[in-house]
Amino acid sequence: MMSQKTLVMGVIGADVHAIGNKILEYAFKQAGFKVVNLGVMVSQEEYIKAAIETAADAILVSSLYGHGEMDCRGLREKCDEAGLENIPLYVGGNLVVGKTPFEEVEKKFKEMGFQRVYPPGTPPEVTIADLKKDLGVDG
Amino acid sequence: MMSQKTLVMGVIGADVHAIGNKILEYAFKQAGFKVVNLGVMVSQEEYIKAAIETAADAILVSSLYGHGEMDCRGLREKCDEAGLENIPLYVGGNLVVGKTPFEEVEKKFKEMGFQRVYPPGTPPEVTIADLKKDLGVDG
Amino acid sequence: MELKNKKLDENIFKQIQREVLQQWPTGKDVNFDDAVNYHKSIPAKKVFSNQLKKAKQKGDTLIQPRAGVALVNEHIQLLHYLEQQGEADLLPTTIDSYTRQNRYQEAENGIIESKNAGRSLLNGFPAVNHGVELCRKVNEAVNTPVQVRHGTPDARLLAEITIAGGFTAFEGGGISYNIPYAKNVSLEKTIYDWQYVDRLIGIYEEAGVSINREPFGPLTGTLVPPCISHSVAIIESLLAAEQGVKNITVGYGQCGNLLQDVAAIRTLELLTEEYLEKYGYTDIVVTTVLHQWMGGFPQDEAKAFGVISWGAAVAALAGATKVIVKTPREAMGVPTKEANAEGLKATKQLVTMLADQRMPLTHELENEMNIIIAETRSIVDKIFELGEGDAAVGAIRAFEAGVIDVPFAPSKYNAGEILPARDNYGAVRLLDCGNLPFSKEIIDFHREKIEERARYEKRNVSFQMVIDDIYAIGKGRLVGRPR
Amino acid sequence: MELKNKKLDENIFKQIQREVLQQWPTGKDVNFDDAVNYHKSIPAKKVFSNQLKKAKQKGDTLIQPRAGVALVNEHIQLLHYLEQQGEADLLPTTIDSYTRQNRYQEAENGIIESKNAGRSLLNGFPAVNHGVELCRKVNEAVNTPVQVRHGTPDARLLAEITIAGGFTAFEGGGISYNIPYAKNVSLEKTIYDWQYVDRLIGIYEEAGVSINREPFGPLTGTLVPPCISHSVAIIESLLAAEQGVKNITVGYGQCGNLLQDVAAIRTLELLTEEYLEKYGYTDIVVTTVLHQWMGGFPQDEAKAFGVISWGAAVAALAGATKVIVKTPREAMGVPTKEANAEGLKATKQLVTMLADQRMPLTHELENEMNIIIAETRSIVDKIFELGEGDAAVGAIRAFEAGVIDVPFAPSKYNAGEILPARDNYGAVRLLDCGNLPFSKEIIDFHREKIEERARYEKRNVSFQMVIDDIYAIGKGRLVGRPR
Ligand code: B12
Ligand code: B12
Repeated sequence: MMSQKTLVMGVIGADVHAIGNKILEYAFKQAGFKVVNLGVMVSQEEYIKAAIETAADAILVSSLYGHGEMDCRGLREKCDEAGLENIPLYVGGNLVVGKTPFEEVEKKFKEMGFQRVYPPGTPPEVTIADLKKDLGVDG
Repeated sequence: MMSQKTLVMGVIGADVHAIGNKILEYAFKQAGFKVVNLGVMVSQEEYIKAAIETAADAILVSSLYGHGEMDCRGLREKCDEAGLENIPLYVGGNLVVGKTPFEEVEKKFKEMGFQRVYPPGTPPEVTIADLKKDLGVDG
Repeated sequence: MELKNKKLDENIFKQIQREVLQQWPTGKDVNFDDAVNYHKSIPAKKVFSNQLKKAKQKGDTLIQPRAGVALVNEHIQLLHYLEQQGEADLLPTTIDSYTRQNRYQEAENGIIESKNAGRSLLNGFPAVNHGVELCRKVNEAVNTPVQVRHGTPDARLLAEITIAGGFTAFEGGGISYNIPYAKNVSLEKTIYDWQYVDRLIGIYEEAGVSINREPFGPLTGTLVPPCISHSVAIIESLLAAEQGVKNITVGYGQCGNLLQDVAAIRTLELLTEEYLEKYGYTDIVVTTVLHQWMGGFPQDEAKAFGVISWGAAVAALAGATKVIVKTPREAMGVPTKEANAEGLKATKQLVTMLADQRMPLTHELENEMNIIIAETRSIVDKIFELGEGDAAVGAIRAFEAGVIDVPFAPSKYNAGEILPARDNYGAVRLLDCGNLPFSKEIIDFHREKIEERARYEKRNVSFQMVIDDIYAIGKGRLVGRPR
Repeated sequence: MELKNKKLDENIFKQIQREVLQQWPTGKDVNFDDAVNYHKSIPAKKVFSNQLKKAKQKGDTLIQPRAGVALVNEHIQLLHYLEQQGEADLLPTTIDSYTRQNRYQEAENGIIESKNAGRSLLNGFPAVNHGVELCRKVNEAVNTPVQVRHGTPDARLLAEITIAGGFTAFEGGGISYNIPYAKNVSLEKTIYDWQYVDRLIGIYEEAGVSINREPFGPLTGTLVPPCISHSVAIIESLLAAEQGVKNITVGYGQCGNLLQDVAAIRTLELLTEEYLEKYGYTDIVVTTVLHQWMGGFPQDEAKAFGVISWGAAVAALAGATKVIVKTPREAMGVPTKEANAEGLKATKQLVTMLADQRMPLTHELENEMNIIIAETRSIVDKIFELGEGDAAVGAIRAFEAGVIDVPFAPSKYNAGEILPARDNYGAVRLLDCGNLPFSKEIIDFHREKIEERARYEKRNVSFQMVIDDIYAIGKGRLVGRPR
């Protein structure tokens, strides 16, 4: 039996896209994770508070609506200040306004301190595999 | 009343696209021209023979199927040899295989001795206006 | 305040108006009399209500994109392009998400950052920040009626500024711009705030200026059964009509099954007119809009063209008054103007090509219509029952009770107990009817439809079906068959 | 020679074969026994007959492009791309126009010029010039069945070489590859030459190798009423069956009116099976193909996507076994492989998305089917009458008499007396029935349909309607309304 890892997840900013969030929650639970789903319209502070309270192993940020770039700025730094220096940050969805080559988007978000950045349409299986690897869970 | 001008027209080579040909014939007749329509699959010799026999004022060549470049080569020279040095040659349709910028196509066919070259989708009105201008018919 | 579906009292309206116009500095430039004069100078062909009424009479299907960028000149260029290259019959101005949340300061930052970056960092046009004059500049730059499209729970300031700014149509509603677009805002609050918007438009109507109002039909855009969106559309139409709105477009998001979609558009018009009539609003012009597929799109642009074209075909065959058009870039991000125009042109080709064809009223179509009618009547009548005859009160109690319930909605004021899934032919049915006030007959109908599919797919009825259906169109199917 | 619909005598066949194989040097490489062995080694999933039979059983609609370029490696690249990026279920090899006219020397020049120019100067793949081995190379390079598509009045050598070259399907017929594709070639000659092709395939069948045969459905692709193309399809099926062909796909070019198109595909299958049965051919597998709109296309690519998608939707709703796909570049010229794949992907999206929906058999659909059935039976039965029971003789006499007549055909062996035009709903009707052997009832039906349109358009019935209809789709309409 694997030790259960805890994920904090939610959709950042003023973003209300709820469908992917519900599906991801379902998929992560099926894959054996403990999931703290903050739903949509989550502020940076809410992620951090939940991560501390639940001693989470990773924070998964979704942004679909195009303001991801502005909404995600500073999250890494705030985590570090709150003592979450080692917590991995994942981000996925439609991260910027418009269709930008994914390499640029990835670079931008990695510079902002996200470990993993996912393009639109990434199936849950991919993230689950990455999570298991990164968090040392054997699949 | 305008003096009636005679046009020889047809679709060159092994090309059987008949619809545009039938419509052009109808449109040219409506516009007051005398039309000698050779139909589809017309050889260079047939155009020349018909133009001489009917003392035509212009030859209108259609090519739709993509082999126009090969089929039209030498027509100008053959006309000149047959004593039709002054007869204007018009060509239109889908003149080459594939989608080539029309300027290139036009250049190529003008070099081959065609006075006027028309892109796909040219409505009959345009050609009729040009014909009237070129043949000195007042519209 | 005690919420009732009653025309807002003039004094209360005035009092709220003073507060609203102070929410952001641009509010002070709103002047009603000047706005009325301004509207009266707008040529008829640029007035939304007009064009829709004409299209309805002639049986035309008009096409309209979604579009909005941060800066005024870029936005004008965008609209020009959609009008000229895209052959749009109606234009939009889509508002950015910060404005929708009344976060005008963040919108202001977005404007500044966009100016610096040389590209729009906002996902729409921040009309409040730009103010009345610049809105008029936008409207004057084009030859086509322009609608404000957004998703704003509290749209009072936005309405004041954009209508004074010359826009002739305004999307939204107290339910349809809350439940899919908010998390923590109560329905009391949004219905009340939208009574204000509707009353504002009613006052314009009384001054001789007709502004088109469109409840947002597709809701969450994802497997919403027609009876749910129809019920919301009817209630919002009644609420709007009470405040004096006279020109209403009710909407529906394409589900994908031809018969169900045609039945939905036809019953939507029928039922809305019926209920308006029944409750005494007899002089309302009702038109319909079909939204091309509102759920997740295929990433591939050619495939997206297929989805777009199918929506266009259905709009024409159903006889919708207008169709809201998606773009081949839908799955990727806010489209370029070129991509937007492409979606429009594919749609234009089909609505004009199929203009002379309508889906014949067959036995199957009638059955489908009868189901939708029966379902919708159960819900709407129950709302009135719960509200003791008041649509506003009833709506709030109905959402509490799950008597009306929107699938996958983010709002905590939505019960979220129903589960939709496709039947074996792709029509959206209910795998779980939750607390919808359906007769046993209707509940059995849904169960049987889903079980028919389960038998065909040789699996049990389960949530996995729903997930498969959500991903299906992105993967080229309508029904999410097991792999 | 006296033409009869009778199985070709073995000796005569052999004698012709010797001549045919000498028409071009590559003919000498054809070896029947070797070819049979070769075919037997082809995996089932690469065999056309197989895949069609399976699709028919499962109710799938397969998608197939048109494509061919001058040089072998480029052609292989093209097919690879269409298979992998375009998700084609079936592949084509479209033959160039010189080969179609048996002008192998000009085709040879085209190959050389193409090599020099670094781009294809031929509008298709010159399979005869390339010969058996290179054809096999093409077939071996892909994982999907490949059909020879052409338009060749005398396709005997082409058939010998391509079938020995491993292609598993062959398009065409003595009528359908003459009347729209030739000017001066008699029907006696082409029917006779196609009896040879069909017999060749019959001989392969007898050796256990099933080659699919597909009469060319759309004819001139322009306002061809279903009864005309159905009659040709049925006669060619009978001619093919007599020579031993067992796997036949009958085709129809989309006209644009949903009901008429669905009715056409359904009756095509029905009637073909009925007549084959009636004349004693009881073991033939009949499948159907819908050709997406075959007339003039819009120049704009997004609009072309609309037209393509509508064809895809109709194929699915009608339940055609396969659909031949156009490309967004149709109006411009032979498409790039990318454009070709785009047409395929839009089509794939729709045929899979609509896989679970069929147009219900309604009263209106039944009426439309009954009209097509009555019209087609009048023509086909009259053909048998004129031929004193012989379909081949009857066909020739029928064309002479205008009893069957293809609109806008270039052939002088076609009467060219009928004039098609659209009715007020876009269905193709007859403005002039020429000499078609129709009952007064049917003739009146057509007249009334056209007059209904004329009244609506407030103009007289005239040839201008036909011209307007020909241009219509290119201009975004189906019915060519007066400007
Ligand atoms: C449905 C939908 C809506 C619904 C949402 C209903 C609701 N409350 O959920 C409605 C209609 C309300 C809506 C509104 C808006 N939308 Co919207 N919407 C969509 C649409 C069509 C589908 C989204 C969806 O549900 N997909 C299905 C789910 C299963 O997939 P998903 O959301 O992509 O999530 C998956 C993956 O992305 C991934 N993933 C997501 N997050 C993360 C995070 C991590 C860490 C990982 C590993 C993976 C991951 O896994 C998920 C599950 O598989 C998309 C376009 C599309 N994708 O086709 C646009 C889209 C997201 N919307 C967009 C926009 C702009 C808006 C609006 C601003 C304006 C508008 N167009 O009306 C408003 C915004 C409102 C707001 N404040 O947020 C844009 C975003 C543009 C951009 N980024 O450039 C899109 C891309 C459409 C477009 N091309 O313009 N929308
Ligand atoms: C219908 C059609 C057919 C029918 C023709 C029936 C018949 N016998 O007439 C059939 C199915 C038989 C057919 C066959 C083929 N076709 Co074809 N066909 C078409 C199609 C779809 C429409 C043509 C048409 O009737 N248009 C309507 C008329 C009114 O317009 P038009 O022909 O363009 O003519 C107008 C103008 O061009 C202009 N014009 C024409 N000539 C001239 C001359 C002058 C002087 C002037 C001023 C103007 C002018 O005025 C005309 C009237 O408005 C076109 C694509 C398209 N345009 O959408 C392809 C197209 C022409 N065909 C094409 C090809 C390749 C073929 C085939 C080789 C292979 C195939 N795809 O099956 C064979 C060739 C057979 C042969 N030997 O010729 C290609 C040509 C490619 C290229 N040039 O790069 C096209 C463009 C399709 C494509 N994109 O691949 N075809």
